[in-house]
Amino acid sequence: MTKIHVTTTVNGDPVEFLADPRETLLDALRNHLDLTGTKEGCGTGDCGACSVTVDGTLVCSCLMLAAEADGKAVETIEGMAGEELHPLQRKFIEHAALQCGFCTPGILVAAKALLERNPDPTDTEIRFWLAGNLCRCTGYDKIIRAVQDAAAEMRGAA
Amino acid sequence: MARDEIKTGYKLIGTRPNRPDGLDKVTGRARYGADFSLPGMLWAAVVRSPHAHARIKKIDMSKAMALAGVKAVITRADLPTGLTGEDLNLQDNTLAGDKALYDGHAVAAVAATSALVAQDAARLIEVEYEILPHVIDVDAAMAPQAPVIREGVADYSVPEGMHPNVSRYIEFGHGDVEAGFAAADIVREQTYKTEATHQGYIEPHACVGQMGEDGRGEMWVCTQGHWYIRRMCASVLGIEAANLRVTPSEIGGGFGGKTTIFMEPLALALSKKAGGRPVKLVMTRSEVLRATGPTASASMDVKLGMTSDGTITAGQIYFRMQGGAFPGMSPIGEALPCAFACYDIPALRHEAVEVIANRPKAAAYRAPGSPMAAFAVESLVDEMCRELKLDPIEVRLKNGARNGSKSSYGPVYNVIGLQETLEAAKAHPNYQIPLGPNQGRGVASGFWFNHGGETSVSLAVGEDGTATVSVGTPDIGGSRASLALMVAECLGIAYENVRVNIVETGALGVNEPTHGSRATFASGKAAVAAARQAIAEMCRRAAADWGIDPEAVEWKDGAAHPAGPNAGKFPPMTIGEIGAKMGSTGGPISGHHEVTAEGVGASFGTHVVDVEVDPETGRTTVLRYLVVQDAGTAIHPAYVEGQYQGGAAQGIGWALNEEYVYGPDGRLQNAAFLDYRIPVASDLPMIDTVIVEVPNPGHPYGVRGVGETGITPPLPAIAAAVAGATGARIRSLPLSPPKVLAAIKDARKG
Amino acid sequence: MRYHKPTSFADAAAIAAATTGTLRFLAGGTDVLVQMRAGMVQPDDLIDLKHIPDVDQIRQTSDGGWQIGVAVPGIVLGAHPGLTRDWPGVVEGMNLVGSTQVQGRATLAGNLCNGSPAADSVPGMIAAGARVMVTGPNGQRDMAVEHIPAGPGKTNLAKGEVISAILLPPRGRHGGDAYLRFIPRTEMDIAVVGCAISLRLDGDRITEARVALGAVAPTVILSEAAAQAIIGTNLNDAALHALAQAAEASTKPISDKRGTVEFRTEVAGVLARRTAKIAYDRAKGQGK
Amino acid sequence: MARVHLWASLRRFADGLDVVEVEAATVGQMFDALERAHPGLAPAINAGLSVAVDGEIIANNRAAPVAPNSEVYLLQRLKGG
Repeated sequence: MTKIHVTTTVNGDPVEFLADPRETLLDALRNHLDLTGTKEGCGTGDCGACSVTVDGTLVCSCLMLAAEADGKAVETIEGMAGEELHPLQRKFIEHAALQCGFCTPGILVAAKALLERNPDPTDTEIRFWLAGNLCRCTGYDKIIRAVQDAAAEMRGAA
Repeated sequence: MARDEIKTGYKLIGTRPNRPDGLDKVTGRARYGADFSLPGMLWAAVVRSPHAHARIKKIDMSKAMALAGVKAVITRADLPTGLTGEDLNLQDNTLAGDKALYDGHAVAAVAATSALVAQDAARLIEVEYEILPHVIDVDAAMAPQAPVIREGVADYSVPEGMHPNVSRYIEFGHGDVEAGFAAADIVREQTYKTEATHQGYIEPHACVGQMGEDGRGEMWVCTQGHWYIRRMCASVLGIEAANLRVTPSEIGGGFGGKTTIFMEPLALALSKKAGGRPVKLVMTRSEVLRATGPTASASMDVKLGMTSDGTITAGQIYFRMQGGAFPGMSPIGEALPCAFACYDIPALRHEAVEVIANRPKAAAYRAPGSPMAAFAVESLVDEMCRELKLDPIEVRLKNGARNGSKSSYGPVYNVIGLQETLEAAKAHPNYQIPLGPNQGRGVASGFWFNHGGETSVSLAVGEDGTATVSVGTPDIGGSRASLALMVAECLGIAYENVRVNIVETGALGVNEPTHGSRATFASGKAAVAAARQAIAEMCRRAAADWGIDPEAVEWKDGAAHPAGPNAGKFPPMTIGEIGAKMGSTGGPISGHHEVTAEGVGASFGTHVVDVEVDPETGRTTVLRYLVVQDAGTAIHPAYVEGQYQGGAAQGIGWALNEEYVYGPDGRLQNAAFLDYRIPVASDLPMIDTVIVEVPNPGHPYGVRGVGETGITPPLPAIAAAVAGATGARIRSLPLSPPKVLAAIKDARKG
Repeated sequence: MRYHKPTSFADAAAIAAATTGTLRFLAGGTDVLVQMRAGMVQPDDLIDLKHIPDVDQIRQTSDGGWQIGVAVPGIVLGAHPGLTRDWPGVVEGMNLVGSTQVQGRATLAGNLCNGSPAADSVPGMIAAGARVMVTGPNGQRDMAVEHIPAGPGKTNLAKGEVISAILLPPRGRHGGDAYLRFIPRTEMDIAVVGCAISLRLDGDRITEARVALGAVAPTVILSEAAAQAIIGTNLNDAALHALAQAAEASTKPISDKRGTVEFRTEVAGVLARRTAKIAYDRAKGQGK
Repeated sequence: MARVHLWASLRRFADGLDVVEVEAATVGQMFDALERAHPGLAPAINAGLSVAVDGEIIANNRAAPVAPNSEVYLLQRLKGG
């Protein structure tokens, strides 16, 4: 089967890889680029564990072909922390907002996208924004609190 | 049995430090089942039956074998024969034999050079089926006309004359039930049903397996218990346990569903057939829902007698449960003793049958059996409270089990906290908030035994006075943090100076999985014992250095001290000083503890929920939710709260929307998160928690397990709240909007 | 599978017309990739429309209507002030499709061409009187949105034809629209029943109305009877009652894993009443 | 003699008795004595049982002590999710 040459930027780094036309961006991140922080929980866009941003837009990487990422800028969980953790990452640890941690990368990527659009969301806004990120461990309570606390800190820092 | 004296005034226990694995988990570095790869690795795919019950007449693999990149194809013919009992059941479930027993049952597997090639090859495997009659519903499966799914499933317990699909039978009780009912002012009897639900962990099952032609193998796998994986894979494949080394990955949720094998032997068998190349096998979500263990579905008759002042005089239950196409998988043995565990009732009769049906082999799910039992019993208690206009908490306080009560299933409760949870719920502001139109409040209590189990822990003191703890219970919800807290408390060192590792099967004695709410209890108990062993050795080293008797040395604040003025005057010798010199004072210092842990403390909780029901659509909104539960001692309160909240959320899902939906063809219709509807963030309110602490005398720090009880009360509590909001009592779960709307209309008709 | 990236609709139509195997167009991909993943469809040719100029654009037409590109995702639609002001019902329907993540990809055109009777964006478009531009091997034509779906998973587009733009009419004065759906959870579900209503007022009186019902028949229903039940009224209780009855009567639902015939029928009436009130209030509020 | 209480559906393997008296100093000896007295109980014992000895649950320990006057209840083997 003919593979497609894809040139893209991931977490600021230029990358190239060959993708089967049927492979998703998620497949490419995990299997071609060794970026396994992005998770597959369903493969059908129902769980959000594979959340990444593409040119700044939050998407499920399982619902996008690798070939479609050509020329785009992709950001994954691996690119979220600089020298220091992003406030969301720190607050998730402090608030015990994760148990098994499998949904955590997707939720952090999604929450970061929310706070970039809306620095002061209500609990309800956070809950609906994150409705596509399933968590089976926490009941979401501590996740919402962690996002609020991170948002407050980021507003203060701004 | 010797009891540890319960201490209070801890330095570290009860604090909320950051979990040691947090950094890896927020940065994407934590490695889960599917995140591991090896050089030369192949990818596997599984061919699954599209039929609920079918004879496998022929499997043609020729087209698949001819596809470029395909390295191995296996069917049941590639597995050893002659297995019996549960080993045979495990093998039958790993790959179907003569018959496919449920929609999704594995029939063949293929390994190839990429995931896509493996999937293409799987589609090229042609299976010829003869479709057989099937049965799905628990009551239908034991009806006279039900098709016999498998012969000979009944074990010793099944009395003669029952349907061949009946596989187990239990009956027990105490007291004179008929006299109890005669003494009651009202006696009520109802039938309740719950549908099968899935644990719904977000991480699909995944493993990498490698096995050479010599039958030696390795596996990397997401599991709650890697020794179970080792034993079961060895049995299914006919190899020796010692020849399989299993390393657990980080685990993306389990809730009981990852305490057994489903597809792991396939990776090993494919690897062996492919010349020893490692094989990665990752389930899709659809495979997880179709072919891994959901919980049982249940049909339950309950009868209770109550006097007008709310005293329960007698109870009787008859439960019917199916746990899939294999015997022994439904939790009847747990559901029955859980059913009345919250009560002290003079006369009780429990009876249950297990039946097999054309559904996937059930696995444990958080407090197995207890949620269904609670739905039946607590719902009827609530119905009778409403009929008699009695407060549901007062009735539970009056009848509830307390210290010294003889439990419904035999033992006497030693020190338990049910009454304390009821008092805390009654006093909580949530119980006083006035309700608006179409709103209702529900209360229910729940129980779980908790479990000890086989446990092996090792602890080593480092040259710098830090400690490494090796445990065999995979960390699902923060147990590394709680174990580190307990060990640090015991050694008198900083939390950050204790590292807890989950180690592979070669590094410790056999450990049971992280199940039964046992990780913090049993691994904790063993870790503390190992730490005390190390402390004793460190005291000996100090004594030798000081030239005094080891008995004259005591350990406190992370250092050896002379035990008193008579012991001599020596400055304290810290763990760091002892560790630095240990090479010249006798060698490495470590502690081990191996035990089948006893002394579990029973767990009780009480929940209060307020809901609002849209009377025009039957949709239920959870307005507020309160979990009160006895933790014994909350080692890391944030993760105790997390267990309470997570359990409640799963119970809410079970109550409102989660269910296995089968078509008339016996195929699962909702094998995706789209239609298997677990709660999403916008479905839930904040979940309030109250941690009651009635320390368990069977644990050095008073720990009870906290993981399971929380899923139990939501089922009846929400049904009670919906009844309060609508006047309609619904006795089957889930409380899906069509069902609620129909019940509201029926209630209006009177 | 061959992956095509044409740069014009004419080229896309030519590729589509020439293929003999299974063909899918790729806009947002949120349905196609799921179907591929489930093995429901294994396309031989996949035509990605996103490299065609202006497919990601929303622009106002000379008559005051709107032309929406086939690759405009829900999140862009929802953030467009003009469109949200004119056709809030269309936008809220689209914005109910899937999660925030799905909104980053899913499109009106894709939601329509997927052919689901439960598609959340379709009732709103039909109520609004939306049309689509269709490019085929023989050139362009335009069709009413309600004529696109042919049944579950099927459209009335001919071989080689592709939707090349969505056209919303000018809102005009004193108009309002709304969409409501019923799902068991608060998010992430497929509609069990959906209802969109667009109406226009003269003072308090409804002069025009279109009522579209989703998930209650093999295709989205445009109910003339339901519209007539409220035209000429000020949406008083009697009108709402008549609307609900007409909506219920126009449904032809099935029982499935998401709902029963009885439930869908009854909730169609409930949603029609609730949707009409919102559309009415929006029409009243417009121009304030 | 320790008094071992059988659950109701075990009684048909023990000549209808609901309590069997056995001479045993440990849980393991108690199981062995039960099986000797009533061989029909062997499948149940081999399937794995937990017991409550004088109110205390012994999930899985053959060495746990049984006193001459102990009240022992047989229980299904307990585990969890």
